[in-house]
Amino acid sequence: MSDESIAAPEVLPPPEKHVGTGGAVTGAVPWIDKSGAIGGVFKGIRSLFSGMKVTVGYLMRPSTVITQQYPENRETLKLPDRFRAQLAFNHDDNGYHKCTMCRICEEACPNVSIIITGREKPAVSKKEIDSFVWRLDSCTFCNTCVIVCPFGVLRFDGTFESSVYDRRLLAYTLNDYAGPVASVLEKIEDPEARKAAMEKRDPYGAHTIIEALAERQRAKKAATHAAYAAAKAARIAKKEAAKAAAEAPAAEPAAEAKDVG
Amino acid sequence: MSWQVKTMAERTGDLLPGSPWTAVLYVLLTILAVTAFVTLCGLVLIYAERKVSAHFQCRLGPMRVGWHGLLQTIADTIKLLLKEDIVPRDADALLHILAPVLSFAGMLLVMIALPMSPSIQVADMNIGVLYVTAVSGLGVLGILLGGWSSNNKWSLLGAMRAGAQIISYEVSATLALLVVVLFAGTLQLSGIVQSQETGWWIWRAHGCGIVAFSIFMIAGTAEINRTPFDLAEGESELTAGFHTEYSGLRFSFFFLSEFLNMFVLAAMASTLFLGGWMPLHVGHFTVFNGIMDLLPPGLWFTLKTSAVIFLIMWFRWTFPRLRVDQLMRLEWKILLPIGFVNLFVSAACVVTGFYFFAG
Amino acid sequence: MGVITDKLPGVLEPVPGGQVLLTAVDQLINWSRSNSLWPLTFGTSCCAIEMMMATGAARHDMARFGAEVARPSPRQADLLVIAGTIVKRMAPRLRTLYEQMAEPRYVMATGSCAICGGPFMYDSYTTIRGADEVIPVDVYVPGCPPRPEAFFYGLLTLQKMIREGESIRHPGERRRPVLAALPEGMTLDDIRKEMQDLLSHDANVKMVDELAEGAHFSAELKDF
Amino acid sequence: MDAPNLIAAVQALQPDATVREKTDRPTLIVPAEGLVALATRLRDDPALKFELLEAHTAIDWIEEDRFELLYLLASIAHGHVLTLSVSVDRENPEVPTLCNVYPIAEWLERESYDLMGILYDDHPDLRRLFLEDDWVGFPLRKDYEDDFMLERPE
Amino acid sequence: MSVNVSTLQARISGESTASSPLSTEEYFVNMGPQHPSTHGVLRLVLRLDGETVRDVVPVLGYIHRGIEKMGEHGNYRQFVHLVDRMDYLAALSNNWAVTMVVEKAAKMETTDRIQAIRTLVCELQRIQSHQLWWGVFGMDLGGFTPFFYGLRDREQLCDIFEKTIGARLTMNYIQPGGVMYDIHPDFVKDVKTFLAYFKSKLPEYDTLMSENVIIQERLRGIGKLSAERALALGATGPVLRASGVAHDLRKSEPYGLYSQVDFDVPVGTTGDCWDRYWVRMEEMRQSIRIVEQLIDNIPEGKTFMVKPAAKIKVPAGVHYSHMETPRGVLGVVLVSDGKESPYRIHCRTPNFNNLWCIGEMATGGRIGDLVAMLSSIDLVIPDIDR
Repeated sequence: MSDESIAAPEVLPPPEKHVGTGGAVTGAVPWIDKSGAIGGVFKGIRSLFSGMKVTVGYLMRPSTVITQQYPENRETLKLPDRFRAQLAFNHDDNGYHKCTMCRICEEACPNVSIIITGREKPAVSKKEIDSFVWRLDSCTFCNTCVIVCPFGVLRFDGTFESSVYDRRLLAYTLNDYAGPVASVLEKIEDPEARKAAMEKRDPYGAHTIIEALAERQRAKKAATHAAYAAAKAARIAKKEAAKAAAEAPAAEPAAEAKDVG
Repeated sequence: MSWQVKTMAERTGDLLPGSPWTAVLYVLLTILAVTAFVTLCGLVLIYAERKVSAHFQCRLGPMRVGWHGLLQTIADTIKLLLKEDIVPRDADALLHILAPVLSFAGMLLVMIALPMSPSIQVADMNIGVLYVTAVSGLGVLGILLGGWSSNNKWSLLGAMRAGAQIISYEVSATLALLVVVLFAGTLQLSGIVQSQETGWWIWRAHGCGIVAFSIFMIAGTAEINRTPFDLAEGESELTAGFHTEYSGLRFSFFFLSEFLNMFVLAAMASTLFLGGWMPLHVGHFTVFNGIMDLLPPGLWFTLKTSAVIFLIMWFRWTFPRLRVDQLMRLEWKILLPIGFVNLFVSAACVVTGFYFFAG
Repeated sequence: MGVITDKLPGVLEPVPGGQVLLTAVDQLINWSRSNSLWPLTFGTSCCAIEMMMATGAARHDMARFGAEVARPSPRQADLLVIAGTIVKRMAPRLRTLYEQMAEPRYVMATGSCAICGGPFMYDSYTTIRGADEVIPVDVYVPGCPPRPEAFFYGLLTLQKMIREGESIRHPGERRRPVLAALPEGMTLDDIRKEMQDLLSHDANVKMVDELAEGAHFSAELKDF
Repeated sequence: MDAPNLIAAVQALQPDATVREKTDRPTLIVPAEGLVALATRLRDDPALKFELLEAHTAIDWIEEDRFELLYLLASIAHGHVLTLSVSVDRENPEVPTLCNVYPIAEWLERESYDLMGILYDDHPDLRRLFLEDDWVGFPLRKDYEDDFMLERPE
Repeated sequence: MSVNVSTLQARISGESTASSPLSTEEYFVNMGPQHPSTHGVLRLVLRLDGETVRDVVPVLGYIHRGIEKMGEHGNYRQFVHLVDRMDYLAALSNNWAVTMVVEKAAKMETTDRIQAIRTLVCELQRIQSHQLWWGVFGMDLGGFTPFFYGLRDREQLCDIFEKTIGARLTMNYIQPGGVMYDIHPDFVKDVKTFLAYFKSKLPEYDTLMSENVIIQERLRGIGKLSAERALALGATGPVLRASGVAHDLRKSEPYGLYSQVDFDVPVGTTGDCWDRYWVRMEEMRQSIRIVEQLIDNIPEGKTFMVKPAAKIKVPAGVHYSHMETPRGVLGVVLVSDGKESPYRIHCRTPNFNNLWCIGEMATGGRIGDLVAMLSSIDLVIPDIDR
């Protein structure tokens, strides 16, 4: 600890005692003493020179340059394993994935960067994935989808080089093929049938799905508007009823009394 | 060894002896030479500043344009020249256009008086020091006009700061110059250089030279608006100060004149205090002086100027900026009294002949 | 000088050999523009910090690209990096900033927020879903925030666009390289590889001269 | 002062204050009328000394047709905390301002006015804080509608 | 009705306070939303008399994204990821603040290992945040080189975070029920290397900035804030401590493993810019102390107590918890109705309150002082606007 540098205390009132704040450092704030004018000036000038010594020290030692020249060092640049820059599907050696379309990741995603569509006519099993759309443009790399996936389908890669000129290109289809999971595929003996169950998917084309989603959203918006209006009307009605009930108590008990009588 | 001073004016006279076209040729050659020099100097200085600052800060600086970024400033220049030129609608168009030209012109005019070597000097006036002081004052006019005409409050603030600052510090700078003028006994720049044949004024004048040099450097740095005195364009305070509204070519004029002013300051400092193109001579030690004379005078000038420029850059990349009132206090309460006392002391030295190799 | 670049094509084109000369001039101008992208010091949120790390940290050092001269005044800047979320209240100011910049000006949208609203895309009552709803964007750099290297990759992509996509013959028109329109059978990796190739071999690569048009793009994609 | 003592002490100052259930800090429900007087005494009473208004926020209980305002007070000197809860009518949400007791309330209340639409009597500078002056509606209310806002698709 | 709704125009065109016969016409200047020293999109309307600042009116909302409204639509995990973007320089502290209130309300258990990791990474991020502040502070005062040195050292911590967490800025690492990953095997070694490195660099920071006469002249006695005013304006963190109030939640209400470590709370005396500067410099040293005590003693145990996909439900009621971020007290008011998403969530952010101190400090100062004051408060604008 370099407490020595701040140890020389001026005479200062101790700070007010506060509950639970033991060991508070008093404000032994160091600064250049200006009381002796000439001495202060020389101290000040010396402080300037010592600052200059620091900077020139770096200039004189080229070994302190720590710049990594990015495009030139692309081959040697190694990112940490956990760095998150690109979502990817885990395909096994045969090229099969394990996504059962349980939609847990889709639900967990904070801003709907994952959109999963199922095949209309599953070839083999009950539910089969058609395309697993991942929006790189809106993804926040929070890693939630990866940790919630019960089957380990997803992983994050460190491939950060994905600048584009058109933002529609940032919607990727992650699965290589549309079709059943690996365990189902492996049960199929016939390689031809296997192939038939798998339909190739290209990384692009996902933006149509996103547009469809936006369309659905607009419809939903209209529905919520209607729901809000209905709720508001109900609230007003309820309130008026309560008001009426409050205004009428004089009449009501009388009527009741009459009934009883 | 005596130095034969030959200016460009005399050379032009040699080319066309007795012809009336001499004047025209002289003007043309001057324009050509100064423009070429200014361009080259600007490019080199900006590149140097970027590289030096980078290495102060543990990084590399321009690397990708040309070998180690050598062509970087050329790319910048072409881009700036071709950029759209905007004059704000509410600006005073005439003054807005005039301001950078004035600022640039002040710096250009100083250039012709600088003695860079016995044979490289455009004009050798017998009132050189006075001329330089007077003409470099034009720069502030450009800055004031630029800030005023932009119709932008930040610009105006920057211009007013610059005006106050430059005019104040000019007093101290001039006092420091006078010390050398006293010792040298001449206002002619080449004369001042030649007066340092037995040693530079910075050490020959006992303490006076060093004090005057320090004052001149501080005041000069303030005059050219560089950190720690860059209040006029202090980025973090005034966006971009007086040139906030300038773009493209006109901005590059301001940009370039800032860097060339640095060169002018360094050249003046080395001419007056460090002997200019005069090699390092110590009194009448002929052997030592002879060894020093092996290097050509032009190289001496370049080396000294570069050293001073490096010093200015070093200031810039180390120190934070002063505040407005501190800046004024530094000038009027500290530098000016010291400057006056220094002037009196050096006058006494001159009268009594109390300095090295006075004979 | 604007006058000269405006007049130059008209003067040179009829002259024999003028076309070649013009192309050479184009190349020189584009070279200088692409290598001198002075950014505006403008950032709204997290991405600004990563942009600062790219410009300011000695490790990354944007000065290598000649782009460290960050100008606080939009008049002097060439590159507007939209680093962070743009909200309704900021949008007119962003537009003003863009309009205050002198031509040629380039815009780079970094990070999810600037591309499409990112984490604030849904349920936020102020966030603009994409800065390109306010000003035209040249390059999108995804990430949240993009790391400095990704930022540099975006800068390289922009440099590529400037070098290949502009000509003083058509001032104000900017052609984007072909990557936006995908030929059939291309995969993500191919694209990335192609992009890296292009960027590593700089100006020697021939770009396909096609403006990526929306209609064309959609037609291509429907074939998949 | 621990929580029961604190509540007893405050209830001595304001007898009609009741304890709010379901909170993890000592919370008292107080009427809007005496709020300023109570806050002043809470701040100035040497035994209580709530010198810091740590946070202030409003909750829209749309089903119960009221806003609940929370004032989170803290005492650094004594190290105890207290929350005041004030309920106001949803149709006419007016409460007295605490600006003169805690200066920071000026801005906390402006935020609350901006996003929730609570009106503070005698506030010196009641205007929108985050949104434009011509914004329609108060976004944090549960019945806020906005054509611009997109909802999360299912 | 006594409720007045005013406008900005009405606010800024106040009475002229210039009384001296030398005073000149006052004028208004807009500082921001795009200005290099407002650190983002803060807008300050300045009433100036020459160089002297007569009044400062902050105008907010240029990055108001409605995080609180969004919180009501998502579940608790999703809200944790949102608050990363609030105070992005201390994303981990923000994560922890929300996590803390959720864990406290839902009575989730944690292990010592989880708490140790959280404490460690938060302290590292405190250093990181102060490094960036130091660099930017230097740049705002006109010295460029500190900026580069500060960021150079910050980059080292970025590397450590990248290895363990996988992100550089928006971490989403501390989550209800644990931390996202266990620490990287290299973590302990890397942190020790960093501490050794950084301790050798801190004296350099002092030489370059703290001991520099220009810095001291510019900061000393500027922007004074008395303890009473600081409390009344709700300032917390270094701003409050510089004014002489030793209020630090790490001491007064210890969370995490702060009760087990030994550290001091630096406190200033006058509350001027220099005190704030010094408090932050000293806090870096204290954070080093905390990390040094913890780094060798990370207990064994689980790092995630519930399944990541498990749904979190918080019992109905109002819950509040707060913690000390590098900038002050971050409190989260969580109102739950027992469902999966909060009924109402409100963040009491430190910068919001600290910002208003600028009006108190700046009046009567110069424009240059204003920049120093803004920088000494260390503002993060999205944290104010949310």
